[in-house]
Amino acid sequence: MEILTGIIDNYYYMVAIILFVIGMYTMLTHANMIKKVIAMNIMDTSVFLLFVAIGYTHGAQAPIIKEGADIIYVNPLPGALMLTGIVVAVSVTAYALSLVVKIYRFYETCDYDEICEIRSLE
Amino acid sequence: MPLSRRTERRGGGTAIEDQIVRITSRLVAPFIQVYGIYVILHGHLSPGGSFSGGAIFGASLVLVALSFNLETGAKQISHQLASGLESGGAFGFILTGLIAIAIGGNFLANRAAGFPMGQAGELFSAGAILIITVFVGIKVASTIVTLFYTIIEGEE
Amino acid sequence: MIYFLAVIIFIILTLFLRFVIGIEPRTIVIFYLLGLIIFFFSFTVAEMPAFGSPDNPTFNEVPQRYLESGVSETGAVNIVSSVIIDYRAFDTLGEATVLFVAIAAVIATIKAH
Amino acid sequence: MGIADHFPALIVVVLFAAAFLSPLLYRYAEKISAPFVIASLLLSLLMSIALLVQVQQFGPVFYHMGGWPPPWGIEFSADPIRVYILIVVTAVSLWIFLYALRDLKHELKKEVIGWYYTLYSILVGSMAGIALTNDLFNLFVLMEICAISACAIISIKEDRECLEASFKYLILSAMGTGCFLLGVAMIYMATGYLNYSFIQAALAEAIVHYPLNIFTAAALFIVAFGTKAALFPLHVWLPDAHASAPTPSSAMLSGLVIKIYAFALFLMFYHVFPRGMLTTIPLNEIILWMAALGTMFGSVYAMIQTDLKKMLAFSSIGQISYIFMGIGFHHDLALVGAFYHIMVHAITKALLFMTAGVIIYSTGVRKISDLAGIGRILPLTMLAFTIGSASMVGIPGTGGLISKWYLALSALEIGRPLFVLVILASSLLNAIYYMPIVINAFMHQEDFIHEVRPVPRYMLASLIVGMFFVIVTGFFSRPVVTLLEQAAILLF
Repeated sequence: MEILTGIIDNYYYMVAIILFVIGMYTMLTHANMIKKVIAMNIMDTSVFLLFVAIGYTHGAQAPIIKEGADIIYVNPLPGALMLTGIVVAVSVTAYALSLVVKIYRFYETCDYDEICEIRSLE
Repeated sequence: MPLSRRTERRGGGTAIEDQIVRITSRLVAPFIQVYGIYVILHGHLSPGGSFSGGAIFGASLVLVALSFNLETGAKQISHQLASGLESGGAFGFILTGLIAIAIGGNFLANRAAGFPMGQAGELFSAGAILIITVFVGIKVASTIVTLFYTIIEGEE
Repeated sequence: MIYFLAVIIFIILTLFLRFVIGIEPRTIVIFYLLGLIIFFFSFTVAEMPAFGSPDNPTFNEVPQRYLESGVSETGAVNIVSSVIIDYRAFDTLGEATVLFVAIAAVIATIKAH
Repeated sequence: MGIADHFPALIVVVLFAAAFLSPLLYRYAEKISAPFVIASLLLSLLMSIALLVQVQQFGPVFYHMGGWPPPWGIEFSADPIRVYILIVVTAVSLWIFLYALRDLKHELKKEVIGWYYTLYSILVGSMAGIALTNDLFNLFVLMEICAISACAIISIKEDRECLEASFKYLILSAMGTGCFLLGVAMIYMATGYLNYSFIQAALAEAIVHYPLNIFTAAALFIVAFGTKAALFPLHVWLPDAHASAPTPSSAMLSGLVIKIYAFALFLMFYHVFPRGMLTTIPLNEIILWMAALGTMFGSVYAMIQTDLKKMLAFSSIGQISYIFMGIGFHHDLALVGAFYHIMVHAITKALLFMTAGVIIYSTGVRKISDLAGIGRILPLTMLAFTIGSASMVGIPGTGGLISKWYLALSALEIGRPLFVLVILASSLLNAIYYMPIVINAFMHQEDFIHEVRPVPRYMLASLIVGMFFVIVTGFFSRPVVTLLEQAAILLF
C-alpha cells in the first residue's frame, strides 16, 4: 500500500511516465510515419512534463522577481531547460516531416510496411 | 464576384482565397508583429523571450502567406534575406560571446565581462541578455519562415 | 490467494482482448510488455521525491542563488530568462545551433531530391 | 588571462561559427567556402593539440561558460582522455573532409554541397562538445545537434534509400535521446544537480534514499547510448544508414559518430555514477555480454552480405562492440585497449569506406563478387584495402593488434579467459570475410570486365595518408598508450 500512496502523491510523474511509454509504443509499432513523428513528440513532451513537475512547489509563483514582496518562487531551472528542450523537439520534428514529405513523393504512401512491400517487389 | 473561390496554385495544390480571411489577416498581421517584437524585447522582464517572440513574429508572416498566395507572402521576406538573417542571428550570438572574451570575461559572460547592466526592471538593462535575445529572436523568426517555405516548395 | 486471483484476472483479460475486442495476438503481447514496463516504472515513481514538496533535493543552493541574486547578478527580472541566456547561455547557443541545423537539414533534403 | 585559457570553448565555437557563415560564403564566394571550413577544422585541431600540451603540463582544465562556477553554470572540462578523443575527432574529420572535397562533386548535386559543409562542421563541433562538456543537459543538446546533422548528411544524397535510412536513424536516435532525457530527469530529481562532478558527489548519498531512480536512470542511459552507438541488439538502423550514405558521410558516421556515443557512455559510468555503484548492480555484465554477442553477430552478418559498403557497415557493429567490451571490463588495461581502438578503428574504417568510395567512383561496382581481379587495375586502392582489412583482423604491424592485445590482456588479468576466446574468434571471423576479397582481387585469373575511370590523384593521396597512419598506429603505439595508461590509472 505504501507504493500506492507514493504513486498517488506523485501522480504528475506517473502520468508523464505513462505518456512516455505510450509514445515509445506508438513510435516502435505503428507503421505510419506521421504517427511515428507524432509519437516522438508525445515522448518528448512527456519528459518535459516530468521536468516541469520536478520544479513545482505547492503555492509558489512564476519566477519573475517582484521587489519587496515575500513570495515563494518555483524552481526556475527545469523551466529554463525545457524551453531549450522544446526548441530541440521542434527542430527534430521539422526535419522528420521534411523527410516524410520526400518519402511520400517517391512512394505515394506514408506507411512503412507498404514501402517495404514496394521495395521488395522491385 | 463570388466571395470565396478555390484557385490553382503552382504544382496543382489549391489555396483558399477568401475575402474575409484576406482582409482580416492583413489587418491583424501588423499587430501580431508588434506583439512579437514586444515579447522579444521584454524577454528579460516578463514571460516570453527570444523563442516565443520569434515564433509569434514568424507566424504572422506565415499567416499572410497562407491567406494570400505564396508569391505575395514570399515578397515580404525573400529567401536570401531569410537565410542571411539566420546566419546573421546565429553568428551575432557567437560574436557577443567572443566580445565578452575580448573585453576580459569568459565565453558568453555578461556582467563579469563588463556589459552595461542598467537599472533592473527597465527595458534597456541586463547587458548581453538583451542583445542575445534580439539576435535569437531574429533567428527564430526567419527560421520559422524558411521552414515553412522550404517544406511547401518541396511538396510541389 | 491474491496470486490466484491475479492469474484468473490475467487469463480473463487475455481472452477478453483476443476474442471479445478482437485484438491480434502480437498486439496483446506488446500490450502486456508495456504493462510490465509501467509496472516497473511505478515502483520508481513511488520512490521519487514527493511532488511539490519544498524540501525536495532539487531545491538546493542552485535555484536559491538564481532567485536571490539573479536580479543583481544578471540584471534580468525574469529569472527564467536570466538562466537561459546568462547562467546557462551555452545551452541556448546549442539551441540556436539546433535550429540552424534543422534549417540546413531541411533545405539540403528538399533541394537534393 | 591569455587566449589559451579559452581554448575549450573556442574549439567548439570556431566550428559552429564556420558552419553559420558557410552558407553565405557558398552563395557569394563559392571558391573560398571549402578552404574556410578546412581552416576552421585545422584551427580546432591545432587548439586541441595545444590543449593537450596544456593538460599534460598543468593537469585537467575546467572552463566555466560565462564565468559562472559549476552548479550554476555550464562547465567544460579537459582531462587527457577527453582531449585525446578531441584530437582523434578533429584530425580524422579533417582528413575525411579533404577526401570529401573531391568525392562530393560526383555524389551530390551542386547546390547542396554548401549545405554539406555546414552540416559537416556542425557535426564535428557537436562531437567535440560531447567530448568536452561536463553537464548532462548540455550533453543532451549537443547529442541532438549531432543526431540531426548525422541524419542530414545521409539524406542529402539524391537516392530514396538514403531518405528511408535516415528516417529510421532519426526515429531511433530520437527514441535514444528521449530515454536519455528521462534518465537525466530522474538523476536531477534525486540529486538536484546537472554537473557530472556534483552529481557523482551527491549520488553517493542519494543512492541510499532513491536507489530505484538511479538504477532506472542507468538502465535508460544504456538503452540511449546503446541505440545511438549501435550496441548489438539495438543496431537495427546502422547497416542501412551507413551503407546508403555518401562515402564521406559513411566514413564519418562509422568512424567517429558511433564512437562518440560509446565515449559518452564511458563518461556516464566513470564520471557520473559513483564508483561503488557499478559493482552493486551488474551494469558492466550486461554491457559485456551484449558486446560479446555483438562482436560475433556483427561478423556473422557481415559474412553473408553481398554489398561491399553494407559489409563494412556490419563490420562496424562488431568493432564498436570491442569498445563497449573495454568499457565493460572495468579495468585500466581494458580502457587503454578501448580508447586505442577508438582511434585505430576511426582511421581504419574511414580508410576502408574511402577505398569503397574510390572503387564505386572508378568502376561503379558495389557487389563483392564483382571485385575479382580488381587489384591489377586499381593496385594502390586495393593495397589500401588490404592494409585496412589487416588492421581489422589484427595482424601484427597494424593498429588493430594493439587494441585487441590490451583487451585480451585485461580479460586475462581480471580472470575471464572466455572473453579472450571471444576476441580470438571474432578476429578469425573478420579474417574470413575480409581476406577472400583481398585474395580474389589480386589472385583472380580472369580480367576485370567493368569499365574503369581514372582515379583522381586527390583521392589517392587521402588513401596514402590513411595507410600511413594505420601502419604508424601499429608500430609506434608507445606514446599514445603511455598517455592512455596514465589517464586510465587515475580513474580507478
